[in-house]
Amino acid sequence: MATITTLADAVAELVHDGDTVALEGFTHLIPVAAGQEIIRQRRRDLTLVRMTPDIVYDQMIGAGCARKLIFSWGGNPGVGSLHRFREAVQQGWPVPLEIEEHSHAGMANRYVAGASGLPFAVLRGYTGTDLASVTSTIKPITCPFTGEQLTAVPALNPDVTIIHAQRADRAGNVQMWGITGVQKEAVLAAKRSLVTVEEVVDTLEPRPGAVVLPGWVVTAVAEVPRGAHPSYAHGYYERDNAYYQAWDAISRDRQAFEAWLKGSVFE
Amino acid sequence: MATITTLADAVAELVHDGDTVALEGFTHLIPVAAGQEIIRQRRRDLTLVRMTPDIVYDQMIGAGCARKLIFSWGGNPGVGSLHRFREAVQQGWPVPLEIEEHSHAGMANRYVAGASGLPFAVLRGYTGTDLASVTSTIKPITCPFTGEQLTAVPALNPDVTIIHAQRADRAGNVQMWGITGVQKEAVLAAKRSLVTVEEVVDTLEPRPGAVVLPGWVVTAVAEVPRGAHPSYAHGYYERDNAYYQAWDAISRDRQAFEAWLKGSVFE
Amino acid sequence: MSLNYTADEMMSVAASRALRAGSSCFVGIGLPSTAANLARRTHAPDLVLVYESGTLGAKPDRLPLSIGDGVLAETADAVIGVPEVFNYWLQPGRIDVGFLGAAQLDRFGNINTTVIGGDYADPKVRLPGAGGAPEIATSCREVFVVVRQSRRTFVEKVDFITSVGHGRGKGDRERLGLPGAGPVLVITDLGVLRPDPETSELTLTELHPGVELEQVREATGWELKVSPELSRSPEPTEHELTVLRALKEAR
Amino acid sequence: MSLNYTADEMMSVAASRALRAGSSCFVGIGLPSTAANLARRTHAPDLVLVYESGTLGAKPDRLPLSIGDGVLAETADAVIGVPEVFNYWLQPGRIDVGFLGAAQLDRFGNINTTVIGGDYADPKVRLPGAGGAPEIATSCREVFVVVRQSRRTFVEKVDFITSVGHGRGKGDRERLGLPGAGPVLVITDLGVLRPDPETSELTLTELHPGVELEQVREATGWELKVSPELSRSPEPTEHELTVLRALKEAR
Repeated sequence: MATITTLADAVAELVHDGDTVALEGFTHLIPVAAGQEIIRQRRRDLTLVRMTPDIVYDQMIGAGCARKLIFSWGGNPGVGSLHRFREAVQQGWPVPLEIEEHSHAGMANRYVAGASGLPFAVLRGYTGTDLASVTSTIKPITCPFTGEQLTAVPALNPDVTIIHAQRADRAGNVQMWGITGVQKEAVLAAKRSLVTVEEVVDTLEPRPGAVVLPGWVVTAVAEVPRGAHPSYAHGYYERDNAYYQAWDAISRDRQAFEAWLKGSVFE
Repeated sequence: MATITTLADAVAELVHDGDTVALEGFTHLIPVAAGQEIIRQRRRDLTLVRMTPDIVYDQMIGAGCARKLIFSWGGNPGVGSLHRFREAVQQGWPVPLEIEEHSHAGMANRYVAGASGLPFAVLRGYTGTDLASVTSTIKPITCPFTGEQLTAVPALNPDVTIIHAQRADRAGNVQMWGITGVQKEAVLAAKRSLVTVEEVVDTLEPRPGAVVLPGWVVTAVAEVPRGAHPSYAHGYYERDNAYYQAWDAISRDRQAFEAWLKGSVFE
Repeated sequence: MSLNYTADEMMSVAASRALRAGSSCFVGIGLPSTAANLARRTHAPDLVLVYESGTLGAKPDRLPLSIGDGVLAETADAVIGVPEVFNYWLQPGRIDVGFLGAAQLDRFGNINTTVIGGDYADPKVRLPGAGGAPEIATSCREVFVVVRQSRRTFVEKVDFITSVGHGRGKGDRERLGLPGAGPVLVITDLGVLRPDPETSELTLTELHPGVELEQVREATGWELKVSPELSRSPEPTEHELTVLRALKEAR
Repeated sequence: MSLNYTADEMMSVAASRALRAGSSCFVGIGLPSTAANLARRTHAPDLVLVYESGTLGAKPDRLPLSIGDGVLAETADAVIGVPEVFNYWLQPGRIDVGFLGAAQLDRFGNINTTVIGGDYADPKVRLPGAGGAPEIATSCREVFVVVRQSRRTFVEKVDFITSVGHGRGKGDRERLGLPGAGPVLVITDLGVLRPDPETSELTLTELHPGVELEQVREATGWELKVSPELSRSPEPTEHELTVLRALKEAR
C-alpha cells in the first residue's frame, strides 16, 4: 500500500542525488510542483527522463539539478524553445547536460519494456534517420521467424517516477482520467514512485476513461492541489497558457531566470 | 466505417474455407452465435485461433469446420474436457485436427505483435517447459543490449477476427465493457473483422471501463441479441452455467452431438 | 472437541492459511480461488486477488464460477486487458504467490496439464493445456500447488512439463534463469509437502488431522521422503469452516 | 472578385483541401492541426483526427492549443495511452496521412527538427527534436509537410535527418523497407511541391494566387525544379476563410 505523505517528505525520501528520475505527463497532468520541490531540495546530478521535457524540465535544468536528459521532444509547446535547456546543451551552463535522444515511439516502448520486466523493446523506428548514429541505445534486431530487421531500444527503469493524478483514495489507489499518456508505464517501470494528486478522497468513483493504479504498486502519494499548474488537470483547472507565454522571456535570460528561481521556488 | 449487416451475410462475405479465423472473448462476450453460423454455412479447413477454446470451438471442431487449432487452454470451464476436441485430436474424427499450442502469455503477445504490425513479440516464457520442443513457433531471442536470452513468438494476423460486444452505434463504433480480454488486439491484428453486438444504438454513452473500437478499424457489425450465450454479456445477461454442464453429456457422445447439431444449428 | 469436515475442506483451509496478509496472489479457478477467497474473509482481508481475465484486486462476494466471472470485474480495483495482465503484472514479478493446480505433479514439483500417456502427437489423454500456468510458475515470487493426492497425480516423472517446478532438482531454476522461487508449498487433501532445502525434492512436512503416513505413501507415485520435523496441520476452526461453507453455498 | 487573405491562410486552405473525406490523419500541433480542423468543417466532416496524445477521432470545437488539449479527450471516439497510439495505430500503417512541419526540409523531403549548424554534440541551434515525427514519416500511408518557405528552411541538404523523406532520391525508401509513400505533398505559403515521379526530387507543381515563380526560387535553397504542368492553386473560398477565421478566433 502506498504511504500518504507530504510532497516535501516524499521528495526527501524518494529522490536522491544521482538518481534517474522520470516526471511524466503528456501535456496534461505534468507534475510541476514536484519538479520545483526537487529544485528546492537542491538535488544534483540527476538523469532526467521525459518524453516531452517542457517548462518544468527547463526549470530543473536551469537550476542545475541534471547532468543528463533522456527525451524525445524538448520545447515550450506552442511557444518555442526551452532556453535553459538550450543553454545547458550549447554553453554547458549552469552545468553541462549530456543528452540521450529518441523518438516518441522509442521512448514509449522503452517505458513499456521497463513496465514489462523485459530488457528491451522492438519497434519499427529510426530507419533512415540520423538518430541511430548519435544515440547508442538504438540497435538493429532481426526477427527469428521472418529474418526481417527491426529496431531495438533498451528498457527504461527509473529509480523513481513522479506523476500527477486527479485523485487517490486513502489506501493510495490512484485514479486519473482524460489524456493519461505514458504515466502507467512510467510508474510500473520505476523502482519507486511518487504520485501527487489534486485530492485524496474516501472512495474513487468509477469514471469513463479512468486509469487506476493500485496502491500496492505506488510508493507514495502526496496531496498537492494545482500540482500540475501551469499544465492542466482535467476536471479541475485549465492550462495556464499565459504562464507558458511568459516563461519564454524568463527562460531567455539568466538573470531573469535566477530572479524567478529565487522569488518563485526558494522563497 | 464498418458496414452494419446481418450475421448470415457477414459470415458469408468475411469467412472463407481455409481461412485463419479467431473468435475471441475471455469467458465473457464469447461470439457463440457467430461460431454456430460458421457451422451452419458449412465452412471447412479453417485454422481456428483462440486463447481459450471452449464450447463454441468444441462445436465447430465436432462439426468438421477446422483443420488446425492454435490455442493455449482448451476446456469446458468448471466442467471438464472438450470431448469433440479430444476426439478430433485423439481419433481424428470427424477430421484430423492439427494443433499449435502456446501459453496464455505467448498467445496474448502474438496478438499484440499482430496488432502492432510487428512480425514477432518478446516475452519471458516457456523456459524449462516441453512446449518449446513441440511447438515450432517458439524461439529464443537475445537482447542486443544485455545479452540475456528471452523467448520470441510470431505475430498472429488472422484473416478474420470475430468478437461479441455489448453495443455499436450506427457508424459501427463498437463499445464493450466488463472483462474485455484480448479482443481489441485480436481485431486490430486481423485483416478483416466482424463484431456481433447486443444492440445497435444511436449514441454510445461513455462508461467506466469501456473499450471503444472505432468503426474505421471494424469491417462489419451485426446485431445479434444474446449472441454470446451461453457465455454472458455484462449488463445484459448472466452466464448460463446449466448449458456448460449439459454440454458435457452432448459432447461425450457422437450421436448426441450430431443430434444436437441437427436440432440446434441446422434446423 | 473435533469438528466434522471433509478432506477437501481441510485442503482449502490449509491453502488459505498459507496466504499471508498484505500479499498479492495470482488465482486460478477451482481450489486456488476457494482458498484465496477464504483467506480474504479470515486472516488476510487485504489479500490482493489477481485473475488472469484482467481483474486486479477483485473482491467477489461469492465464489466466482470462472476466472472471467462478472463479479470479478464489478468488484476489482482495476480491470485491464489480458495482454497487460501477463506483461505488466505477472512477468515483472509483481505477484507474490501463484496458485496452481495439476493433473500430474512429479517429485520435483514439475506440473503437467497437457497430455498423459502415449506421446504428444498421439496422447492417451489430451488435457486442456497450459493456460497461464507456465509463466505463473516462473514469474510469481512463490508458487503454491493445490491438488488432491493420488498415485495417478503424484508421479515419479510427469509425461509433459507444462509448468516447470524445480526441474530435475536443486539449482535447475537458477540454471534456467527463472526469477521466482517456484513451488515452495504443495497442499493436498492428505497433507503438505515442501521442497527439501538440499535437493528440492518434494518432502512431506505436514499431515492433516486423522491422516496416517501410510496413506500418503500409498498416494504418492515415488518413494516419499518425510521430513524429520513432520508435524500435524491444525484442524480447521469453526470460523474457517463456517466461512468456507458460506462461500460455497453463495455460488 | 478577389478576397483578402494572408499567405498563411492560403497555406492552411491548400493543406486542408489535400485531406480526403473519409480518411484518417495523424495531426501535429500548429499548421497541421489548423488545416485538419478546417477540412473537418468544410469538405471532409468525417475526417478522423488522431493526435499523438492518444485521442482517436477527436472533434474539437476550437483549435486545440496543444496536442494534449483537454478538448481532444472530451470529443474523441476513444482516448488511449501514448504507447498504444504508436504501437497499435501508427506503426501498423492504419493512418492515411501524416501531417508534419519542419525546421529544415531538403530537396528530397527529408526533415530536420533536431540541430542546425555545428555538429550534433555542439550545435549552433538546438531544436526540440524528433517527437513522433520519425515514425509518422515512415508509417503513415502518405506524408504532407506544411511549412513556410524560405532559404533558411528549404536547404539543399538538411544538417540532420530527423525524419526521412525520400532519402537521397528515388528508390531509397524501398531500399530502407519503409512501408509508407513518404512526403507526397509539401504545402507552403508560396505554393505546393510534389516529388518528381522519376527522381523523387521536390518539384514545384502549384503556385498560390499572386505568387511569382521567381519568389519561390528565391525562397528555395537549391535550384528549384518546376513541373511543366505548373498550375495555380484556386483562391480560398469565402466559406473556407470564414470557417478558418472562426476557428482561429475560437482559440
